[in-house]
Amino acid sequence: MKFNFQGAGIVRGFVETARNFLGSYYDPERLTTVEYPERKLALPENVRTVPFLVYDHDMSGLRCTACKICEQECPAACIKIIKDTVKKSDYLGKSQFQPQVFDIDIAVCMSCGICAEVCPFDSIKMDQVYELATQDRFAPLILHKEQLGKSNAYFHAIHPTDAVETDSLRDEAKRKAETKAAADAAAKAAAAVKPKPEISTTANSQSVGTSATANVEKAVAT
Amino acid sequence: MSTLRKEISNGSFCGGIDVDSPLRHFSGATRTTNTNGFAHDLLEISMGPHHPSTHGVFRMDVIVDGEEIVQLKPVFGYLHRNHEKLAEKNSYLGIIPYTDRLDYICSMTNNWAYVLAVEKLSGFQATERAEYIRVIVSELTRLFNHACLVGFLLQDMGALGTPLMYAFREREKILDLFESLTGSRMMCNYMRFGGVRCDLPEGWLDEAKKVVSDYPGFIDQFEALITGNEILLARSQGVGVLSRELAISAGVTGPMLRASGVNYDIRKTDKYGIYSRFNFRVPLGDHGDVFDRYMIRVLEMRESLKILEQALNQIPAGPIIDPKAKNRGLRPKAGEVYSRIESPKGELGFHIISDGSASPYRLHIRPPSLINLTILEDMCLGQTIADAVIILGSVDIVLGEVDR
Amino acid sequence: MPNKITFCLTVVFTLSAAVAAIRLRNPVHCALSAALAFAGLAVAFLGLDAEFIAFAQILVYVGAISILSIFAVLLTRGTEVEPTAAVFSRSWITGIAITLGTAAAILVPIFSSSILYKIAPAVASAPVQMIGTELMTHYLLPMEVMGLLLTSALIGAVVIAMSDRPEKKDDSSHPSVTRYPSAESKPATKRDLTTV
Amino acid sequence: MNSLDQIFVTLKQWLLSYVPTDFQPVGSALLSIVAIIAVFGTAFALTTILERKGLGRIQNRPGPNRVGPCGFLQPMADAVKMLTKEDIVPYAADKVLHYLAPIVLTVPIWLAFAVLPFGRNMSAIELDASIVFFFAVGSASELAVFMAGWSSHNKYSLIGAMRGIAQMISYEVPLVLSTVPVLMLSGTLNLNEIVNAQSGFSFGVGQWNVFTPWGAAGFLLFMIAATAESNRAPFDLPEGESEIIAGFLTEYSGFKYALFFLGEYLGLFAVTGLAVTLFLGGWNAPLAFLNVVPSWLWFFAKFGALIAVFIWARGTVPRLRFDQLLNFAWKFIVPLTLVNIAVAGIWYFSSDHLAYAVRWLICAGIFLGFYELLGRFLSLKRAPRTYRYAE
Repeated sequence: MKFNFQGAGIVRGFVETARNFLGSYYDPERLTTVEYPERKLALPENVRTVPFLVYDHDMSGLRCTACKICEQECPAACIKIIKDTVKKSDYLGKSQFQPQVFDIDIAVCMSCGICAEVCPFDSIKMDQVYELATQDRFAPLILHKEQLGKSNAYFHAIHPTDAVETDSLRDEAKRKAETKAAADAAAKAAAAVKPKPEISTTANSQSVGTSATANVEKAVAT
Repeated sequence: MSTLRKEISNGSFCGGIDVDSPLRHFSGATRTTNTNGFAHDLLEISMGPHHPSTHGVFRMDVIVDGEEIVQLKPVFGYLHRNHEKLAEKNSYLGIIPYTDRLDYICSMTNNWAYVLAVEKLSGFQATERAEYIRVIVSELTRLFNHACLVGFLLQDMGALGTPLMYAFREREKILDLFESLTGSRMMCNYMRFGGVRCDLPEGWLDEAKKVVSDYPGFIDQFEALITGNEILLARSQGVGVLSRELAISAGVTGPMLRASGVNYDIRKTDKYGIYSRFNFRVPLGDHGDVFDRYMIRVLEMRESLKILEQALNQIPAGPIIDPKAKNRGLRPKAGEVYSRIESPKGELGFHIISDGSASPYRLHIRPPSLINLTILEDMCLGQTIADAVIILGSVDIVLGEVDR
Repeated sequence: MPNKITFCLTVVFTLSAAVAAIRLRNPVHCALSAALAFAGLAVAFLGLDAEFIAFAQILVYVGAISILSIFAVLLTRGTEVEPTAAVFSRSWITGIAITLGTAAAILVPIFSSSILYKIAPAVASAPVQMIGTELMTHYLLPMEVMGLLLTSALIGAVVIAMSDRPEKKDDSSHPSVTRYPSAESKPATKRDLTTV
Repeated sequence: MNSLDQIFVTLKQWLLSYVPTDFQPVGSALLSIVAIIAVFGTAFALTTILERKGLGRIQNRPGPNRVGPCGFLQPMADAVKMLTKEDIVPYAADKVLHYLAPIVLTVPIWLAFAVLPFGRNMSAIELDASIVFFFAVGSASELAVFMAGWSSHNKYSLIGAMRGIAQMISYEVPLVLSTVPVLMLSGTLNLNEIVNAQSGFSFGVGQWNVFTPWGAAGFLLFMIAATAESNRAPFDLPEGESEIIAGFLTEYSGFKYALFFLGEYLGLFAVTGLAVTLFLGGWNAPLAFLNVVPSWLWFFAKFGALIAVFIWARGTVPRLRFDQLLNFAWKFIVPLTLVNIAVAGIWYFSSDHLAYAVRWLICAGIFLGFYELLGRFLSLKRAPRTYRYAE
């Protein structure tokens, strides 16, 4: 089927470009451009751009405990965390610090997602916003806690699989903590007869410890 | 003779310039005599770092006689970003995203080379499924790297972007796969010590199979467009010949070496990962010129497709990461390791020295682009400027990897 | 009247271009001015209704001859003007003598020619067809001789240009191979390569 | 039908009737100039956008489509951008020549349109040797390229300029030689008469030169030479953006660059118009019954089709190397044009002795045989390659 005369290769090239030119009018395979601002592609679930912080209900329910693991692990060192001075009770009833300052310089951030991967509290996750350009290249690109905090519902919307998995893990941890608390209360009631206050603290920290380990494993596995 | 001397010291290449002009030192021209005794001028051209076809910020200091190159000095370092030094401050895990940015076209193979070195250092073993995933993503990377390379090569040859756009069209499909798998199109940051970061999403394998089964159609189309083209043949055959001996002694690896006829593919020689399980061949060229380098890449794409078909069909279920492998806070015992893989551009090696701390004591990268670039002058001597551009294009460099 | 104005303008233009071609210091400028002078001559031919000659003048002189002279200027690398060089050549007396001799050789036959006393025909046009017919019949021999001369000149030029380039060395004797001394001693075998 | 065909001629005569008789020649010339500048200026704007869209379609993308409806106001945006850009002249440049070069390129090209017959009775001036005039004014573009490249005092510019002149001189020879068969068989140098010579119909099909073997071959050779002459891909070496940045245009910006751009496209239009005139029957309809369509519409339809071919080529083939380009001209195209002249002679003298089809086959066979043999001979060094595989 191959004709070999002088210039046959060039002629075949012409045929190929002509096919592509004509094909662009009826074959979507041959006109692959997506005209961006009008048409946006649906993002796959895994897409990651810059990090955000997940909260339950409202900003006061920020999951972050200012443990600074992400700050340490961030390869680009773009996270800055300052612990609050007062502790608040978290969803397990355990009193924890929250960050007073949580800044991410997204001009430095390289969207690697390691912060989300190492976070033991399922607090920092990767966002999917991508229209991040600003006119000033300094101040507006440093995202503060208020801009970073987003609801769990938003997390569910952009990463449904991960969010459902996270929620189930957290629910389980919470149930365990409640059982523990109930057990503790029973123990306390028993201890009221025979008081021994040290046990309750040990039990409590134990429960937090297990949930953290479980979360680390999960983060690595997904 | 005295006027001749004077002109040399003036060093201007043609008229229009005052000898007292402060600009005259910009034009470096020297005068030599050829075998017949005719005096003629040599012209020094600094091609780059801002030049349309130096593939980034690369500079070639070229001295030409007419359009024939008599000397060429590659100058690099304009894109130096300190990756090796940064690694000494980062955790072992935190280095992985930096490896994405070495050869920013093929982040997957970079990941693999680094992860393999750390696994060798700390004795981890990737799980079965993870090994398959690694092979699949690496061969996909090889596919689109070679497609882009031949596209860029033809762009350098002046084909106004058509082959490049066709190559990019296919590359987009693979990048879409990577995006749904890893969350990022180019900076995948996907592999981890003992496995990979996340499992294949639902339906990913089917999409990958579809891409792989459509790919031969693209190669056929591409070859119909350009392979038989008489202009391509005339431009590339016999141009930039790299002899077998020079290639070996200069440490050239990858498709460039194989185009010179040396049977050396680390997938075959080292059998790293699970490459020994796959049935594929290594294409070899005989001439070592630009056309052979072009054809070897086209043929390698077809061989990669074979590997992909086998891997996609054989991939087992199971865990994607060794639960014993520690990623965060890894402190491998003190030691030294060199590990290498066949990246699409050649032998990509990581040399890590650990002192037992959380960061490497020293990390050195053996970038195939850099080593392959060192013999640029040998290939370009006696050729024209237009040839130098396509010879550079056929080397397949990514400046991110050359300068690190 | 308009014809005379056009003629005067053309004369001024052509002559100044010709003077510039001689007097400018940069040879490239001289060559370009010469091209302008040729173009001016073509306009003068047009004023004489000699269309074909005018177009041929542009085609040959502006399109080819001036380009050739530019090539010659660039190849002989005479574009550098030395600031200390005298404006006039020392051999200017000889130059003037040659110029006067040439001018006399042209002017004497013109003034002694009978053409000056002829009355110009009303329509002084030479149709292209006539030129062609004359060239192919009456002036065939001169034309053939000229063609032969040009061809031999062309062949001579090609011969001179061909010997310019030395024979290309084959790749095995490429000098840069020796930069890597191990190249010859180590045959490339698979086993050699697999050792790290 | 006739009124529509002659609408522009009538319009011009009507306008001229208001002009005093003494000034009618000047008025006629001015009207023609205005018409040519308007038509080909618009064609320039349209071609830039259509070329980019066409190339886009070839490359699986839609091309510019943001400015105005379907992107058709893009040329306006480009013009505004070009005109408002800073005009940079290098310090060491020869400022006078740097300034003059775009003018020297653009002005003579406009003259070339004066002799092209755009329709029945529609050529601006009637010259006996109009094709010689056409080539004469076209030759100034070489000087312009040299002036631009040399005066910029940039090494890339100089290389581009030297490439440019060598290329244009080399390809001017086959460009002129490929028109010789047409001139021989038409027996005239007048473009209008050449068109008239192609105005007949045999079996309802136009007697265009391109339908004869020497015409078809001449047309192909002419198109190749025209591509090179107008510095279009794959012969865009003087600009060669992947090798020498932008060649002789490297140091040009703003309005001067726009003028160069305009000049290059006008040069392309001029040779395309000449190709239509010489080989594609000028303003004649291809089929007898299509004569109802106005003649100028036919001219511009053929013109547009040829421009599309140039764009198509630009989207398909890679660039030649400089020595290959010159070898291609002197060792391939020029001999073939000479063979074609001989073929045209055979065609002419065999008309009394042989049947049309036999004559056609013999002439085509001679040309194609030479083509194939010469091509084989020149590509002797290239053997088909095979590749080994290691397991």
